[in-house]
Amino acid sequence: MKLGFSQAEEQFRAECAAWLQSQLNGDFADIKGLPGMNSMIERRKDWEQRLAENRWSVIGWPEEWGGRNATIAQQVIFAEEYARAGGPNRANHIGVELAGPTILAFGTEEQKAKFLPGIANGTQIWCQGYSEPNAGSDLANVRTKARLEGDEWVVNGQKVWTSLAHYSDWIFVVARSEEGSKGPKGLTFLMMDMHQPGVEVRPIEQINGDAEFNETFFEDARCPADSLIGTPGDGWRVAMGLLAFERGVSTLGQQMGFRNELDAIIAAAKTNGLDKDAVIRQRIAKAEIGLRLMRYGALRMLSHADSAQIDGAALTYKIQWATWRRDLGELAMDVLGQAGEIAEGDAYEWSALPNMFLFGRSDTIYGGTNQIQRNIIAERGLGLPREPRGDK
Amino acid sequence: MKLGFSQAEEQFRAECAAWLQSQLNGDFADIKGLPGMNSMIERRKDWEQRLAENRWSVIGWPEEWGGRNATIAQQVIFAEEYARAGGPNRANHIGVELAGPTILAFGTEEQKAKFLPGIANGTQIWCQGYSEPNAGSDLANVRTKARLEGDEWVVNGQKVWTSLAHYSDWIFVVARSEEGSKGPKGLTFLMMDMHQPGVEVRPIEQINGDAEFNETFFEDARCPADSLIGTPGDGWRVAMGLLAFERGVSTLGQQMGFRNELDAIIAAAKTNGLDKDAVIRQRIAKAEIGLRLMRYGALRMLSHADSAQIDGAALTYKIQWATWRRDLGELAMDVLGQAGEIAEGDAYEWSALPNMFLFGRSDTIYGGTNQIQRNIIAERGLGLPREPRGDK
Amino acid sequence: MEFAFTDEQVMIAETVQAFFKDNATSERTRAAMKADGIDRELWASFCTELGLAGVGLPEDFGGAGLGMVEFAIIAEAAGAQVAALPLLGLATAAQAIAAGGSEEQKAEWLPKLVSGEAIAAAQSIYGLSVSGNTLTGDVQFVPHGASADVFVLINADGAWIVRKDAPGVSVTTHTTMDQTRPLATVSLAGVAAEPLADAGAARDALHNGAWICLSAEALGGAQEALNRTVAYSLERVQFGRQIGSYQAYKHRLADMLVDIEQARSAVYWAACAVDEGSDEARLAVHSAKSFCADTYFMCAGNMIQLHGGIGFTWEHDAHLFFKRARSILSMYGNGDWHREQVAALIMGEAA
Amino acid sequence: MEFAFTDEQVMIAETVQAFFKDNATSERTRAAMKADGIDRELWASFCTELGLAGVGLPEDFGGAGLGMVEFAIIAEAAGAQVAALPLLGLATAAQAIAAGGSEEQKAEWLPKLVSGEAIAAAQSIYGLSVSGNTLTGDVQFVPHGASADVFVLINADGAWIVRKDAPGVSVTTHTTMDQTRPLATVSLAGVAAEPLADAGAARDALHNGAWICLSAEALGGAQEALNRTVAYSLERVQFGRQIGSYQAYKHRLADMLVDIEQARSAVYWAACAVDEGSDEARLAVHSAKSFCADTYFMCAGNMIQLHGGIGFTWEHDAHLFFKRARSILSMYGNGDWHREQVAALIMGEAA
Repeated sequence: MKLGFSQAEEQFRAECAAWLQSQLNGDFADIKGLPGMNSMIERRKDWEQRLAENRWSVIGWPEEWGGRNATIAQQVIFAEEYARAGGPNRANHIGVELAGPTILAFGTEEQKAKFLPGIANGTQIWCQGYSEPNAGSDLANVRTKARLEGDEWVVNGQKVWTSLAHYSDWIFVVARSEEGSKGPKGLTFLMMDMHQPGVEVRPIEQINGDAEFNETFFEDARCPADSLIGTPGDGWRVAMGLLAFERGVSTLGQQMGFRNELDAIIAAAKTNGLDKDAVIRQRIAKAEIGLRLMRYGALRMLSHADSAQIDGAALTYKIQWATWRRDLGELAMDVLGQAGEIAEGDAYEWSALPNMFLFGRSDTIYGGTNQIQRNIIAERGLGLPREPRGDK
Repeated sequence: MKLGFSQAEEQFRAECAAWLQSQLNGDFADIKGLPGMNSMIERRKDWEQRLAENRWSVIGWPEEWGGRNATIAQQVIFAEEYARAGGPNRANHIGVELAGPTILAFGTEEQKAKFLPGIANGTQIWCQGYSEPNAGSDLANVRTKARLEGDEWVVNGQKVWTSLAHYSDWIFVVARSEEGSKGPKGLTFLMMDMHQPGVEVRPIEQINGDAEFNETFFEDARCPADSLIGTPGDGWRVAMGLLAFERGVSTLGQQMGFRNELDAIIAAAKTNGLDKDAVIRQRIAKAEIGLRLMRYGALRMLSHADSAQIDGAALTYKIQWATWRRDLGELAMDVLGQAGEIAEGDAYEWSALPNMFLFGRSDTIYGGTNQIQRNIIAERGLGLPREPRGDK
Repeated sequence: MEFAFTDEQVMIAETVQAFFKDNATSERTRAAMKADGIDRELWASFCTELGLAGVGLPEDFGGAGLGMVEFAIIAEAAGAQVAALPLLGLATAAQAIAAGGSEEQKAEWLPKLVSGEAIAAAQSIYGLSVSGNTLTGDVQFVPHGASADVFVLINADGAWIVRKDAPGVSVTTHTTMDQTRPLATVSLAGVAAEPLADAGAARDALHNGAWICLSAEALGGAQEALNRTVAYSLERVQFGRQIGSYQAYKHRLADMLVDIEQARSAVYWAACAVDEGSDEARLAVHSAKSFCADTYFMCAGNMIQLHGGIGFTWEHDAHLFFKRARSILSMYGNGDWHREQVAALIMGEAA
Repeated sequence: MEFAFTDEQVMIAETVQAFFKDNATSERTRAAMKADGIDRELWASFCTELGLAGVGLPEDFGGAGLGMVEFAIIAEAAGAQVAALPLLGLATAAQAIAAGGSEEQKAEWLPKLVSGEAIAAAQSIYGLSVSGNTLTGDVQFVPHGASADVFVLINADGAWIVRKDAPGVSVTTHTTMDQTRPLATVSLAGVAAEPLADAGAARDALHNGAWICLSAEALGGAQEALNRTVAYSLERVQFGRQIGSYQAYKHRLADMLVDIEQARSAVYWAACAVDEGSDEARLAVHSAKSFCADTYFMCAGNMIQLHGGIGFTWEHDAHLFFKRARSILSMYGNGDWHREQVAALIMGEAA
């Protein structure tokens, strides 16, 4: 057991850092440190292309598909250095982290050839269509329908919380293909072109005034019959496999963002004198401790990533960071005081800390609410009885 | 709406105070401020007698049974003044607050004549037999059996958490009198003499080293056929009616004890300098606020006591004070530091604050755990669906 | 022992609850949020038709008499709908003028404030440069400051009335997180302010009014956040069950009620204590402000959480509650500060 | 990236977990609680048969080498059974002697401590009267102080060895809430103490040892409190259902695991950081002590609560966990103090 990385890994880190810094202080200085998911999308696509040209866009993938076969440690290191260098949010993170790995694992050779290059080089941006208005926590309660008409699937229904849909080229959709089926049975996993008349995207404005999420409506939207992954009716297995790809390698990069947020709070406290307030100091210390434990929890989890064993650190990680960040938002506002409630300009647009406070309320909801997380921890981690469904 | 009491009520307060102080600074000075439920029981019985002689033992009861027909406000005032004067814990509080009111409400004239005088004057101490090893939160899951043999009930089974049983003369027992019945049906409410061979009491030692609770075993214990309240099989209704007698008039007296505990913590902080610690000051302030809100919550609840409406203040009061006091115990220990972990003498016996810390852990359990309280609040107070039983 | 509403108080409560429920609709509030955070039509009906703007103010000057208990009943009902109204100005500035103003000052301002003809705002100005009655500097975070016609400003040495149209006054409005009560900066360039006759009385009235008003708003908002979440929990089905049937969900709602009931005790304890001139008044107002603000924030946060995804959309009203709750936390002293006052009251001097 | 146990560490963990589970039974611990809080037979087997008392101590003096990670593995396993052992003395006094003692001091004490022949205890003596190497005054709250043969005492200026049988030393034992580790007062009347050669190294080793040992005990205790409560929740039926099927109950257990996993990261971060001489070591030990102590207390409190009535009886073991947890909270600096150290490390000087 040891804290750090091996010498070879540190060498890899130096290589990542050097390249990223040269780019983000050079050709891509304009998008260095860019916040949010919405702005400068064309430049961020250019950036994906530049990453791909240098085999940095999908380093965990096999070399034949543009990757480097990178180890988990290397992926962690790249994520850290990417964050440290001020890399902008990856425009195609759903393609890179979810769609691509799913196609790699379950797709046909034709599908790989068709989709993977565009994912790797950012020319094809992806979004995901899981949640529906009546399938929030209950993901399997899908009502969007797909029927095969000749050599095409015809899709009707509505997805919600489709982040990035407004600039995506492709969407993967879990749809009910067997009339009358319920829950996880009878679903099919389809890959659909967003650029067609049957697909309409409407942004959902959030409490911070921004709109990162969308509703996506399908009205006789179509895709070729071979656009499915797996077999018809088998979509749930594919979708669940896909969720499993979120192995947390991006976690340590994400934590660097948290680090910046906490540092900004400390700086604000030093400016307004609250750094001398014993109660605030306790809360800052708790936040610092929580952040450090997040790092070492992630390292424990990733050090075990190849083990089949259910890992407590992995099971608890989501609720841990989401709760930590929600609390950090409250601390930020308490430190800023009323100044934090005033926007910088005339628009309802927020600087980093108040925005984090507002947006942070969603951290404990999306990707499985804290309540769902606790069910999962209790049932899978502790072997407690499952919560009964009401419709069984 | 007003904070205080009427002039007439204040006059009654003065009368209570004068009498109580004269006694507790006079003949009964030896038991003034006596903590716990176990010590000096004979003197505390004498004290009950003195209270009764002056019609102060059961002031809410009708005059014919030794009471004063006191209003709720007067009962509150008496409880406050009793606590303020340092009155010892009432040896017969179960008789006075639970058994007596039940007999008054549901008993026959013979039963009233037989039992009420002894309750009022403390010559007959009562305890209650509700809980059983498998009926903790699930009070209706009674297994103790009663069968009618000739002109006697014969009782077999085990009760637990029977506080005061070790010096009680009488116990009321909820027993299953209908073979094969389940849950709240088929139970009978019996009043039994503790002084008989079929009744055995074993003290339960608690985590503070003291033993206020007992297990009570019934092995062919007997009582006359007419020792029941209500009718056979109707015991659950009687028992639930009995619980409803806990109207909280003793609440404000209990709060005076809490006040003393908080004052002792403040005094300890002033002694060891933690009164200058900003974090401790926040916690003391929170405790103070909580205590004040408990007082005004109780006054709201009691001001409404005649209303049929479900009162939020009444529903939430138990969890409020129990949680407050558990937190107070933690604050006490944090203020005392390691000194609080050292007993005064050689025995495992604790001074007031550490004892409160230890014993306070039971406050959130007995009389309905915090979990049960939250069910009740959600179901009765908010109209949420009931928690399903597993055996229905 | 009558720590319960009188029949008259029950009647006032029913009237104002119905009034705000019917009129302070989400649609109207959102329209006000796009403007200056005041639903002027609502304010006009409140002042003139309902005639309740004068509650807690002397009848001689157009007020309705009564006291802070009745004011709290109104603020609770307004807060329950997150109504976009300058009620806080009545609680602070008007109370300060009524308590510390000369007869002339009262006669000039109170009738206008009660009728809704003028809007008032108040703030403390510790740190500002004060020379005699000439004030210079920026007064920050003035609630509804951009809409106010008159300001009451206090510091440890005095209390003043400043008209918005006085020479040297300029006001900058700010886009504020809680758009139902935007904050403004009032800049004073050597403004000749009008001193209130009894600065101490004005200061106490302003503080008590602010803290009771915010506490009562918080109570109303917290209760309504609970009510709406309970209603949603009975409607929304996940995994084939009403989400309100999940015990963890139920318990969280129960915890909200536990704190709300305490907040209710706190608000009316504080209001009664001030009305009765009780020794406990200072303890009560600090207790109420800190406890109620925390309760509201907890309940509004739970409202979002327990609504799931829809709860953090702009379209749903949960964020109105949440942002109002957040603003109350900081306004006129945050929780730590109020609790420190409580500690000082019961333990002696500040740490 | 190898922040996971090596195969050797896994083996040590399995060995000590089995050892304490089999031997540190409730019955034996309760017998020790009636005596001086040490199960001497257990201590003897641990030191001699298992041979693990030397973990983290130099091989030259009878130690087993290895480091604080391995020590933490042992303390975690001992803490899981609330074993009545003077392990903390090894973590503090023996570590201090190893780090700051002269060769002679090490040669004299370490072999005896490793073999179990002698028991050690340590405490800081800020506020005591120190004149050269002559110590006078009462050393309070010495863990297992009444059973110790040797004390290591430190303050800002020095570090000393004091033998129990030295002239002027007298020890008063106290009935202590946690009877598995009674506190004693060691009274020094002009005692000629033996200075450790490198006081700074001794002080750091003592503190790091104390904080890591207590953190690891807390981790083990918290995990075991969770395990036993989970087991009970599957056995106990109320209202016709396993109580572990109630969602509120499940969620509370889940919350325990969330904190325990963080505590686990904290313990091994701190132990690694000390072993590796990392820059993060001070931050890590303060983080670990405060976080793990809080986690244990929360879990042990929940253990009582979730067992219902039986949980607060003397007969049930829950109170052993609860009292150990409570004692760890205060021992060698409470949570507020450790967090203040963290704040000072990241923000600069103390408030």
